[in-house]
Amino acid sequence: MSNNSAVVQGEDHYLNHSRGLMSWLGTLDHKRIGLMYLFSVLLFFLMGGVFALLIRLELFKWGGHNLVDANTYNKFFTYHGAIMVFLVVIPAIPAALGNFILPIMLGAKDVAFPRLNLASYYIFMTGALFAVLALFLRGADTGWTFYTPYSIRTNTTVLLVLFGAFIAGFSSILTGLNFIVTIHKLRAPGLTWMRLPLFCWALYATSIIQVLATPVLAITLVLLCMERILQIGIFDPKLGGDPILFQHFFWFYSHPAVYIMILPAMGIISEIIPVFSRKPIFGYKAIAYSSFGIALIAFIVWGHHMFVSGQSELANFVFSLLTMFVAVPTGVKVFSWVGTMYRGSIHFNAPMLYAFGFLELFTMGGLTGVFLATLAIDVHLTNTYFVVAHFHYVMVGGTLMGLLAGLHYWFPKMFGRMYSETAAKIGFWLIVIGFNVTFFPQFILGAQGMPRRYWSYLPEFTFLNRISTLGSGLIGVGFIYTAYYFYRGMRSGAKADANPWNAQTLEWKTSSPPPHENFHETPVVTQWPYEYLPEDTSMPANLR
Amino acid sequence: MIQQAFAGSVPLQGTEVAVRWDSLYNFLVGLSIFFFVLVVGSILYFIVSYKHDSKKKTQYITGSHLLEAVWIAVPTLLLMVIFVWGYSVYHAMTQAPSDAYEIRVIGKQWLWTFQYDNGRTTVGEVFVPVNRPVKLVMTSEDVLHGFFIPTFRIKQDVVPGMYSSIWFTATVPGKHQAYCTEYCGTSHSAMLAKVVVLEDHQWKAWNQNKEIGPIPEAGQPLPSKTQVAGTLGKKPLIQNISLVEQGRQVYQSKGCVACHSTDGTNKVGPTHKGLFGTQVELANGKFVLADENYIRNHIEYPQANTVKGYNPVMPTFKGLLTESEMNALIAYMKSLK
Amino acid sequence: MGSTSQKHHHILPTKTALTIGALLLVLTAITVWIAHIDLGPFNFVIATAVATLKASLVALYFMNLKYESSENRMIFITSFLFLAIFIVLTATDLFFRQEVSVHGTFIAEGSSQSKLKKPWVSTPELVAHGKEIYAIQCVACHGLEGKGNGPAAAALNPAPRNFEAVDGWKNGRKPTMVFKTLKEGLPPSSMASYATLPADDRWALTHYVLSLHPQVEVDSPADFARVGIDPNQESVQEKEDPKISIELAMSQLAHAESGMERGAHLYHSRFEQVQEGPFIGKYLYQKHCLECHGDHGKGGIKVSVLGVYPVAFVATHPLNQQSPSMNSQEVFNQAVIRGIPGNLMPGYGNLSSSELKGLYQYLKAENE
Amino acid sequence: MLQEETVIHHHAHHFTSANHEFEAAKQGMWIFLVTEVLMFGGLFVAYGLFRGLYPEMFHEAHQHLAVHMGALNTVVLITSSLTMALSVSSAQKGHKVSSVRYLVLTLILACCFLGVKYFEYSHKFHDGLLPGGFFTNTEIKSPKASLFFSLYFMMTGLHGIHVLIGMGVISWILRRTLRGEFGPSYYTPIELVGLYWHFVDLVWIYLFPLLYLVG
Repeated sequence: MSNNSAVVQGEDHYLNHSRGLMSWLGTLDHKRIGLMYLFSVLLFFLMGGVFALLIRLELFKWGGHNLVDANTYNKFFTYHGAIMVFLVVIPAIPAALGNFILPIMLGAKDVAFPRLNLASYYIFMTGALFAVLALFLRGADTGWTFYTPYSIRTNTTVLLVLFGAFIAGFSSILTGLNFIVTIHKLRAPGLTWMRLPLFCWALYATSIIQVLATPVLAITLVLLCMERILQIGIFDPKLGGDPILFQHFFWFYSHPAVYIMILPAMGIISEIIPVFSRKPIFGYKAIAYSSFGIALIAFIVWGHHMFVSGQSELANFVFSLLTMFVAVPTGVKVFSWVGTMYRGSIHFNAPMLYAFGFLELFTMGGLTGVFLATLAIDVHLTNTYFVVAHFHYVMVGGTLMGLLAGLHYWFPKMFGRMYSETAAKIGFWLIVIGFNVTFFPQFILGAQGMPRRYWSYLPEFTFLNRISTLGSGLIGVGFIYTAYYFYRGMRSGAKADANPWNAQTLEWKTSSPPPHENFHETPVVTQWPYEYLPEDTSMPANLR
Repeated sequence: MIQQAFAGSVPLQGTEVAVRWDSLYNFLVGLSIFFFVLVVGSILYFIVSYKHDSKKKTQYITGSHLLEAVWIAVPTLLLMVIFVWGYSVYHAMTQAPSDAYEIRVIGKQWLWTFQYDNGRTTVGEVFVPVNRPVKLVMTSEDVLHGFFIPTFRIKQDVVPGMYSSIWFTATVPGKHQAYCTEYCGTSHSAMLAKVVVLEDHQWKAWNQNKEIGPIPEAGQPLPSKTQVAGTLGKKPLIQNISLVEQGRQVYQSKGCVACHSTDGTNKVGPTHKGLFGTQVELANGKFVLADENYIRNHIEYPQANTVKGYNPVMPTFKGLLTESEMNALIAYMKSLK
Repeated sequence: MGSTSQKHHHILPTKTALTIGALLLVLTAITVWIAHIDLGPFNFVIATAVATLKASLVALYFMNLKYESSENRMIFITSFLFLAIFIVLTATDLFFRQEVSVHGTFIAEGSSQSKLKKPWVSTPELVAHGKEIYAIQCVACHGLEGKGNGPAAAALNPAPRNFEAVDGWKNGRKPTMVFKTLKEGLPPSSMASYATLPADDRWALTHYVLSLHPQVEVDSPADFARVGIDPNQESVQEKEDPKISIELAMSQLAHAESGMERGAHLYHSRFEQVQEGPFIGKYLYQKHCLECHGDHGKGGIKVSVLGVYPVAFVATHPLNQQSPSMNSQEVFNQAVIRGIPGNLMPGYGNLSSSELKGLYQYLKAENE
Repeated sequence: MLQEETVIHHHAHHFTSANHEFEAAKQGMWIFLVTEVLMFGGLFVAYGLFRGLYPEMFHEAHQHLAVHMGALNTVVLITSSLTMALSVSSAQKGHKVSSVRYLVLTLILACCFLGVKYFEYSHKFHDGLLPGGFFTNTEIKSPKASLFFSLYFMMTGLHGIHVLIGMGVISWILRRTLRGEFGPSYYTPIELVGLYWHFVDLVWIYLFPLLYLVG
């Protein structure tokens, strides 16, 4: 291990560089901030997950009244949605993994504005605090979409949740701003644009969306708060406003937000597949540019959420047409990943397994997306369980698989120890099988016409709902098991090498875990990060 | 039950547009299966063929412009075909013929009200003629709702302050299920309706306020007497069943279940279990005996009879229930011990 | 470290700054000046163009964008690009929504056929009946004496007709033409269609407003032909235009809480009320009327709701002895059941006759 | 003018030079302005759409705004933008005294702006020209005029909040200038605050014709 030779075990690294609670809470080190994000996000994931299980339990039997009453159920799905979207999937990869990895990948000592970085963490937590506070008051029952006029009329504490989401939005903006400047200004010598790892490209595209779209969410939420406080009436038909305009405002942010969630995951997959196939990435430029293609198209397709909302037929025509083009850059990525495996030397470590999981689930999510982009088909399927299944395949199958792949991939770098490979495989199968059992039946339920956000359903839907509930239990077990073996790995896993996967991006050129300033000497880059030569097929982690 | 769950992943075809919809849907399903097998199949093939072997070398490939051009061009072409096809079906769904029979629909938390040209009004059930274009002109009194008939493959949000419309030509007589598909609060999942497609003679009779006899669920034969007793209350009014059973069906179809329960739990309104014969405290502090007169009076003048502890949100059903429906309903509520 | 490396940075010369500042002030003066000249839609174009020019000056010189790196310039311009996407794509919805219209003989059915014999001939009874209806339906705009100076007239352009003048009647002063005006309204003016009134009432109104000026005009056979009336027949078979506006239909619907059967049953509820008059009257008043007419029918409350959409304000009528709609039970019933089009008074067609009686009695008792 | 003493500024460890740090900070500020454009942009979009839908209403409602007040505020804000620009260039040249003078002038002008706004707002309150549900004015005949005033208060209100924030950061910069922290070698904060203040001016340049001069 030539890279590792300089680092003596037990040497100073970012985890033991300084000690005590305050050294974490007041840290400016992007790695520590990344970890704080990670654990906060996982905490919120647990909360969102509990709500998901409660929802599924309520739906175990038809007719309602299985666990809770309708009002409580409505709060459950609102909380599940709002927590998962605003507090989990949006920050999960950029703010947690991205914060940790991006500067190291660029060969920088930190992000461009470390103080701002810490501030955005606390802004995020403040937003989360407000949203969670509402839980202990009267909750919120609007669904995470806050559609007017219901969100104006309901007497639940929507205001607090709106305020929380508004604040958390600023955290997202500031992270994006920080990343863009970091990528522009802090690349190591020799790291030209065309040598940038694809994860950085993905984060770059993501940051652009965060910076351009999130302010619109901010103003939308402010206007909605003002509807409730000052009755401004812009979205309230009683006062002459237009409730459909609210949907435009909301989806102008929330559709691009879907790509805030998925693009970084795609970046992670683009990193993992060449490493574990021991082959250069197929079509580097195409993948890099397609990230930008997706980011751009993200902004011109929001109306496909509103095909039956009462918007004009012209708008439906335009948005359906534009939406079709999302599939093109997405297809380019998927085909390029598959192409990368061709004539490779494939290692089956957990990160690669999760990358396969991603490909399977995301392909299904993507293909069913074409159904929903097609005007006539969407009329029947929208607002049914088909949509629920579709976006879970994309968000869980995409973002969460990407997050888990990335966590396994960078686990040795973050904590300097390995997790148990066998345990990871068991966890993988639990989660993937559980996921398919939970959500595949929902496609059929949706096609049969079961609407979403239903507390009670008609008896003919019982069987598939039961299967779905059972599957959700399996996912739950899978995640608890994963948390367990991660914890074991952090406490007592085998010591990790600096570069256990024999990968070529810059984060593997420093010790595991990295020192406080990431590199002892500023690295100089001389080649692109996917230079896997034909004989370079072995992987230290698999040689033990 | 399993059979029921998988017997066709889409509901029966209740309109002509549903037939067109299904062919496009099936095309998409086929296409998706093809691409899914292509992607996952090649992954599996590569996994098996190129599993790590320390003796084998990899091949240094960084891309192929030809392949990239192919997998940009082919999906783009296919997507354009899908778009044009999808739009043409959609266009057929939205452009109502000018001679369509019009019905006014009002959504309100959590009831559907339908008004007809002949002056009749129905709640929870909309009566339409078979094989004749029908246009629903819809608005909402409070928040967003969505009107969705799966068997017709149509759906449209109902927006307060503006009017939206959908149309259909039903081809299958019988009762079709309709749902509210835009989240509207507490009893969103109970905001159901039945689309009753009538044969010509039934339609004529219904228009003249005459009895039209039992109507089966769409695509199913009329249930026999014994079946009725064992099923779940989604069956039509049948004259030769008991008054209580009729009342139970009224209770379901007129939307009482949206706010009231029969199992002792209080929802938006109080439960009706064991209500009959008890003293009820009203919001104005008065106590009244829950007898036949009170029930009738409450249904017709709910605002004056709001029960203490509940909000005065119940709409009046005055004029929406026939005398026989009212009697059946009272009989049913008496039976809820 | 801490070098003087910022010296490459462009520094705005004081002279340039002052020039730009002066230019901005001049441009401000120009916009204000141009706004006072009416150029139609070009006012907006010029105002926005000048604003953009000013904004560009601020951005280029004060914000130094002219000497900024192309990276930063692109970043700033991108924001406007995405704003343009936002507004253009949203506009494809808001400005292109389909209009929904409704056909059918909804509401008007059953009330449109005249039962009078030769209704185009004025009789004292008709004029008297017309006066009653006029007091409810027309005074708001045309005024008590028909001078076109009612309380709502000030806001209307063109001003409401002065029935005491002979000239300028849009459809002329022949009975059939006035009847036609009542039926169809005079779009785009504020004169609404009163097709929802029974045809007899419209004939009565016709004769009443014509009686306000002594000059009499008589219909020629051509006039009759134009409205499809055969003057040799005893009664009129009016050809009903089957179209009414969806707004009217829907607002009527929205107010009909129970959806009582309409049309032929407009006047007679099938369900007779068992409760006693004053009690139900008070209850109904509190439920339906209190919000707009205030305690004891004293009126004068500003109301801002018509249907669900437009916001406008009207002070409500007092419901006391002077109120024309309180003249008799019949007049009262008509006003309550139909509402008063053009005013904000919605119709309450679902009230039964005993409920109406109760309501009327209650109001009478309150004002004694 | 006196040349102030050169200030030594140490740049953060992850930058290679002070200029590197300055360029990064400035780019960060530009990106922040982008988010501001889009945030205000939401309101401008709502304005554009409602104006397109109800042109007569906008025309009638805007007559109840005081054009002379709006024009006065435009002049005030443009002048303050000029003084801000002069303050920044003075700081860059190292002229501390004139930089301070211009900053104080900018602050005074900002106060004037808010003062004028205060009179405008209280006049609107008095006339019942309030947003949405609180609208009680009876002079305006067009329906939905409350929407115009909702937009008016939202847009000028959000802008007013930005002016307040701007006054806060200008005071902060003033304090640091007085302490002699800026000079030709380090003036990043004052330049960034300058950018922010010009942006606030820029928003008003559009608000004025859109709200007060509806054609």
